[in-house]
Amino acid sequence: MLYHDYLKANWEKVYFQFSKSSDFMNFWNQSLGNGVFNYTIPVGSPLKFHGEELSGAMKSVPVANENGYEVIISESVALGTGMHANNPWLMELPDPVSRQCWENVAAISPGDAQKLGIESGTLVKIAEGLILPAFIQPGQADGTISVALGYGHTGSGPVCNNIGVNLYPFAKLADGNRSYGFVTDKLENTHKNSQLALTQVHYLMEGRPIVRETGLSEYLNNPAAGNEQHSEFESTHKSLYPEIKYDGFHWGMAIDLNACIGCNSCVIACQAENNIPVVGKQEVINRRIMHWIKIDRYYSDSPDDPKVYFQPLACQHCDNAPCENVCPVSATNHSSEGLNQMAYNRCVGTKYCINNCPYKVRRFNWYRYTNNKEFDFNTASDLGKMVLNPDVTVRERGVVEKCSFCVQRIQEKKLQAKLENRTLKDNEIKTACMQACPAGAIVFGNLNDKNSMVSKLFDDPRRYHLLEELHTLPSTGYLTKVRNDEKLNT
Amino acid sequence: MKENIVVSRNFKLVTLILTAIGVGTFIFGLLSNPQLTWANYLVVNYYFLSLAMGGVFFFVLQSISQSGWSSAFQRVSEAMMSYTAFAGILFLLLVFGVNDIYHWAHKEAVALDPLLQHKSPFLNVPFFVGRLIIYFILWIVLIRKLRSISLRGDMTDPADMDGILALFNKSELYSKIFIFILAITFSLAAFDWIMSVDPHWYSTIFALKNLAAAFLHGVSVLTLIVFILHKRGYFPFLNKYHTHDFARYIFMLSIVWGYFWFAQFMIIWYGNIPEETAYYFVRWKEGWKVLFFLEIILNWAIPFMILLPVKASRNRTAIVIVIICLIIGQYVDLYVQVIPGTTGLLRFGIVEAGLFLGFAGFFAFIVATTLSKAKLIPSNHPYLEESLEHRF
Amino acid sequence: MNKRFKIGIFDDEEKFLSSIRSLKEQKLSIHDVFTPYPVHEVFHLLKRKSRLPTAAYFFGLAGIIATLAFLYYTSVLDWPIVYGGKPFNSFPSFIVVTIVITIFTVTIASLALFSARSKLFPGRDNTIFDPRATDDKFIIVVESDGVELSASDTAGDIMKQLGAVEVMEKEFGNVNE
Amino acid sequence: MYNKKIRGPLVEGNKTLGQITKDVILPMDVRPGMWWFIAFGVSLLAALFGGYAIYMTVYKGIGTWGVNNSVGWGWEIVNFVWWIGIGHAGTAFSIFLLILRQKWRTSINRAAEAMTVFAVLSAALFPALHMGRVWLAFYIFPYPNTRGPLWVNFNSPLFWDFTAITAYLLISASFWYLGMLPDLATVRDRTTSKIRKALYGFFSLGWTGSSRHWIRYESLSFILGGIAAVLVVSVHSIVSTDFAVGVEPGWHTTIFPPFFVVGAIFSGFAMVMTLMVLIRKVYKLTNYITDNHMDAIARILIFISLIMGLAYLTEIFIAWYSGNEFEMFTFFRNRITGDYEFQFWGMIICNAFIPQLFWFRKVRRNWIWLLVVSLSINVGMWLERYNIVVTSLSKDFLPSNWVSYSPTIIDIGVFVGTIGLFACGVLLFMRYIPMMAISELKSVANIGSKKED
Repeated sequence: MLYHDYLKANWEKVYFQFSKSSDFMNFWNQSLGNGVFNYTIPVGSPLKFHGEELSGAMKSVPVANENGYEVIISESVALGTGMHANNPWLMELPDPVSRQCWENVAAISPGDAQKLGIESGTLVKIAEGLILPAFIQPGQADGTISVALGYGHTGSGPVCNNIGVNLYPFAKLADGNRSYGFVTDKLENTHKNSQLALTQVHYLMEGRPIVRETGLSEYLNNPAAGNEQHSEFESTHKSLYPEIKYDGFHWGMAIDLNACIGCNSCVIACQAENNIPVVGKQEVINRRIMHWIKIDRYYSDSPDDPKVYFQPLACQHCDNAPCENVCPVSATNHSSEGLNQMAYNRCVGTKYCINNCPYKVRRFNWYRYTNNKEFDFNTASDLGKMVLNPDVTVRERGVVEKCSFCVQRIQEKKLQAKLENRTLKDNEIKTACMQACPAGAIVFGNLNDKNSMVSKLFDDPRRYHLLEELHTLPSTGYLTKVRNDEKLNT
Repeated sequence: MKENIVVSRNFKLVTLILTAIGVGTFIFGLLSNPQLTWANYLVVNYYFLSLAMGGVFFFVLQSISQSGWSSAFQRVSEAMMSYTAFAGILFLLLVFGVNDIYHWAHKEAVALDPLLQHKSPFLNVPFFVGRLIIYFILWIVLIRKLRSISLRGDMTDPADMDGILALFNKSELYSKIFIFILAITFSLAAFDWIMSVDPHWYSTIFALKNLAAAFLHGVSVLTLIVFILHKRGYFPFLNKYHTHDFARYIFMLSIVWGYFWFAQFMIIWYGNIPEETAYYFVRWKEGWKVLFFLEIILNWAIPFMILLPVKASRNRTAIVIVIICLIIGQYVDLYVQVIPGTTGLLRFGIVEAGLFLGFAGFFAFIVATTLSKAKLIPSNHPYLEESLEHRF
Repeated sequence: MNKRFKIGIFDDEEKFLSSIRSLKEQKLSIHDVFTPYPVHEVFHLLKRKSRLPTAAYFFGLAGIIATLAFLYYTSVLDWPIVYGGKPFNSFPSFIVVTIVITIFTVTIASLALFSARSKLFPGRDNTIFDPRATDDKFIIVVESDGVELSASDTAGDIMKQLGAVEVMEKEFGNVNE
Repeated sequence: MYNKKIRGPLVEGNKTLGQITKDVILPMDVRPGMWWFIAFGVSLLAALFGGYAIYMTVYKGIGTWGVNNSVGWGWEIVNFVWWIGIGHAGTAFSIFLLILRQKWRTSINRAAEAMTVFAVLSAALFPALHMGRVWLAFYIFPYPNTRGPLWVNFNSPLFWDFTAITAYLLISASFWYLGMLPDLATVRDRTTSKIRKALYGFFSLGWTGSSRHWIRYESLSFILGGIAAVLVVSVHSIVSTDFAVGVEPGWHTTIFPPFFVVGAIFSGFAMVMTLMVLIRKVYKLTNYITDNHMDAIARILIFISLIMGLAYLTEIFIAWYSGNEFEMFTFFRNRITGDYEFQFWGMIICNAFIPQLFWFRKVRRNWIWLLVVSLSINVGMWLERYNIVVTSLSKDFLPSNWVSYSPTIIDIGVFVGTIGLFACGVLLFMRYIPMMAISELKSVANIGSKKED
């Protein structure tokens, strides 16, 4: 009851003043009932920029000597300061650039790694009491090491306890400022190894036209620049099958690679919406992460100064889906609205569809992830199960699952429109990833409606499909990345 | 038992007239429509080469499996084999037609096409001709070797069992070498001559399919020759068991061919990858579709249906009907493989008919004269006795 | 009802065959012969024929038609589903299934027919005239009941003359044709 | 007409019919030596280990295996294809050699067919086990059901597989059993033990050797033989379509059906050879399984080995010729060189090079060499399936999905278990069933010798 009193007292002190209500208990109960209390903070005088002080602060940052290393302590994209470390979704969310999760690592440059014979996963000693697995990060400057904060909890919950290393003790106070970094003169290879929970192990495109890009001036000259192959493949598409007509809806998704910033919001939104299980570090190491949408990250060839490409990848909902052909029990087939649908109850788990999917976007329930103490994340306890979305089935062990284009949302809005006796509006249905994308990179809609946003994006000369040469006819289109990089044109 | 064949004057006359018609058509065709003529020249030339290769196959397979029943008919396969040398000369003429047949032989086309550039180390005219010459040299040398061993058997003393067996073992050894070399060279040849007509398209089973086709049609023509000779009184010991065995060969090979054909089609149809379907896409348009189905009906469905019951496969008339279907079938098969990638015109006119007749006449002439040059029955073959008194 | 039989036992295939020939010449009816391995000459002499291949041909035909009809019904009429853009009537796929199911049908049906016609099934207890037939002896069985005594004796004599190692007369119950 | 002088006798030692019966039945009558009990014990232990692995798989899930998001099939499918391939030997032996008039097959086909049945049984375990929900395996039956009736997907190679394997198991077992009928009757008529008499009497279905039986028996063998010839080709072709109809590089290739069939016969014959060398050695049956028999199998193996080598070359050549970057990567950078080069070159050496030793007569006549080469072919064929299944999946179209694969102890356990199961089956077969087709041996024992005397 102590904490309850404390919380109440704090609310009375801090928030009650913003409330219109006169009685605190009334305000308290109301806020508790709503679950949220909205208020506006009165804005004071604008903040000023003090350049001199900044350069002073910069000077106080210690500089490493020639053989030493600068250690930068940063917030991780998934966990931030570590406040939400006990959230299994965030714990398993891979870093957008390193594609690694479930612990913090010491990112070092390829040059330094080579010098010291370090490989990704080698345990390195950076300072007294600070031993971390190394991660070779292309693009990292030589002589620098970066490590994420927010790990190494000891009493904060079952998920985050004893995961990774706590970096706060190394963020020392100096001159009243907290210094998120320090200098060390040695990077010691302990010659011990650990396995990193990587969600992607190969980072080059191998010259394949997976993420297509062009430079701005080229794009201005020719909007189809960088995407020449699209028309080429389109012209050679010869099918031996009769064409299938979709009356009514034909759902499609356009992903603008130029807009995507690789933030992973879509991944978490999808996970929350679709009850996707968290599988734990060992299963990530076994390459069995369950995310329905993932953001592939590629580097351009040079590891010293790589360019980074992000590509959100979920089920492409191919109209000629190779996965559908091969399921013996009809568990996956094509809907009349162009969806590649999964009947979980029908699936017996042959995994043939996984193999035959050229995009490898199908996921298999390797173990029972619900009510299983070995996977004590969200769905092993009654409280944890509160995160589940009641509109979406929780999948059984041994069943294949994948992105459904949030079919529950499609059905909901269709039903709503039907009840209201009106046609469905464009953009009325938002898939979870589309809703969460801060950059508006993902657009979902009806391809049969020529005025829908997604149709317009499909008419864009930048549009292409992944692995077009296979004639899988994906319902997901990508838009060529246009770089503001004039060097590309030469 | 008649030991030697005498080729009648009439037969010589007819075949030579047919050959002359062929030559005439060829020259007329070259002047009027070279592309069409060269494409058909390839079809027909390959057609009769495949029959010769079928003869080779029959010979080597019988030696390797030490089959007894067929040894009396060995000379027929030898006669068919001997056509290869002439086919080689006719194939060399093709060099003048490469530009009309093969898209990849055009320098300017290759310059625009990265895929053809990739293939150009293999698909270029000098190497193409070089390979052609190598294939034929290998084939001709081995065929002469086998033939001479076979002829030497006639000279041996019938009582010298060891000598006869030694000869047979030698023949078996060369057969083993030949079948291996044939598998490699004929596969490559099929890629070179037929598959590269559609230079972007590829199929791994293609060579095997054509190999099986050659064997199937070679054996059926061989059977036809045996039956004709029997009718003229040459193979008096030919009984229903021999007939049955020939029929079984045709039956099995037709199934094998159908199997390869279906495997290729089914896998491409199922995968539906444009890179591969482009091939069938063209062959499924309009009139081609008729030929496409005719091909499988003539080469597989009819032989299968007719020869399935044992009774029919001991009945020579039934078998002859099947063989006629197969003779047409092979032409249709090759036509469907070559023409869409060259002229793309679906037609059967003077050029097609004239060339076919010409080659047929020439082939018949060569086979008949070769047959007449040696004893019809290899009298000292170690398994001859098994063959003469063959029982199931 | 018990029946009496004259049984001739041979240890040589040629002698056994010539006995059959001469029994046939004498127009003596042979009940059956038993051999350790199939002797084709016997089938000709006794005019044994099997119509199993014909039956199998029709089983096959029925199998093909039934399978194709079933596939068409399920995939086109009853519950058509689109798989990877393939037509409902995806014939090349059906052919594969048809081949196998037809083979399956023919096998089961032929086995059943064989079992029924030959009266061979688990636990069946057919009359064994002489157990050596499955080892190294060739056996001719001539029915003695219902024929004149002299005929039965002639049969015995012929067999003895032609080299039977043993000729005997025995009585058996429940002999089926 | 068989010419014994040229071709050599099929059965050596001038055996009479009675002696043949005695010789073949002997191992069933005497108590086997210690080696049998030891071998059986070891096999049983292996099978129990497999049982444990299967228990873990079903109890905990496919997660106990080494497979992952990209490589959905691993050891289990490799083993499945391997076993099915071995399971082609018996039928191939009986049928193809019959068609090619190779009379020497008689003394081997029984054991080869027995091997087929046990190998197919071992193989059949895997398609069931690799399902995530094996208890719902009956969904694959196209029967009228309460789910619509929702029928199965007739386009799926797995459905074809299911029908083909069921049919193959049934037919190979009945073909084997049918061949055994007269011999079971022989055992029944010769035994003195009452239990045996009742048991073999029950299983010999009342066989008497009557001419009525023989004629129908021959017709049925003819029908089943013809059917099995088609089936043996179609089963492995269908297994190959599991891969060939997919779009994966290295899988989608038209040569797969015949290539798999030949490979199957290759591994099957090699396994027959392994087994025959051992049986011959242990039971001293050299008069029946003569040196000429082993010689003949060895010659066939060389021949098939060359075909295999040619098929590998064709695949590699077309991979280059196609100019398809995915194909080229799979072949040149993931098989010939790269992470899986060991498996690739192992396959080439074991399948295409080592069998060439059989060109030497000394090798063909030495049982240790025969054993070594035949085992190496079996290893090679296993590696070939590994190459096909794993390398294509591990690095396919999108580099972001590239992963590597390694098996777990459970994967290994299941494999060891099936080997144990197979060995147990073969050992029981050697103990309780006539190892060679007695009636067929009798029919060829004196072939060709009569007329010459």
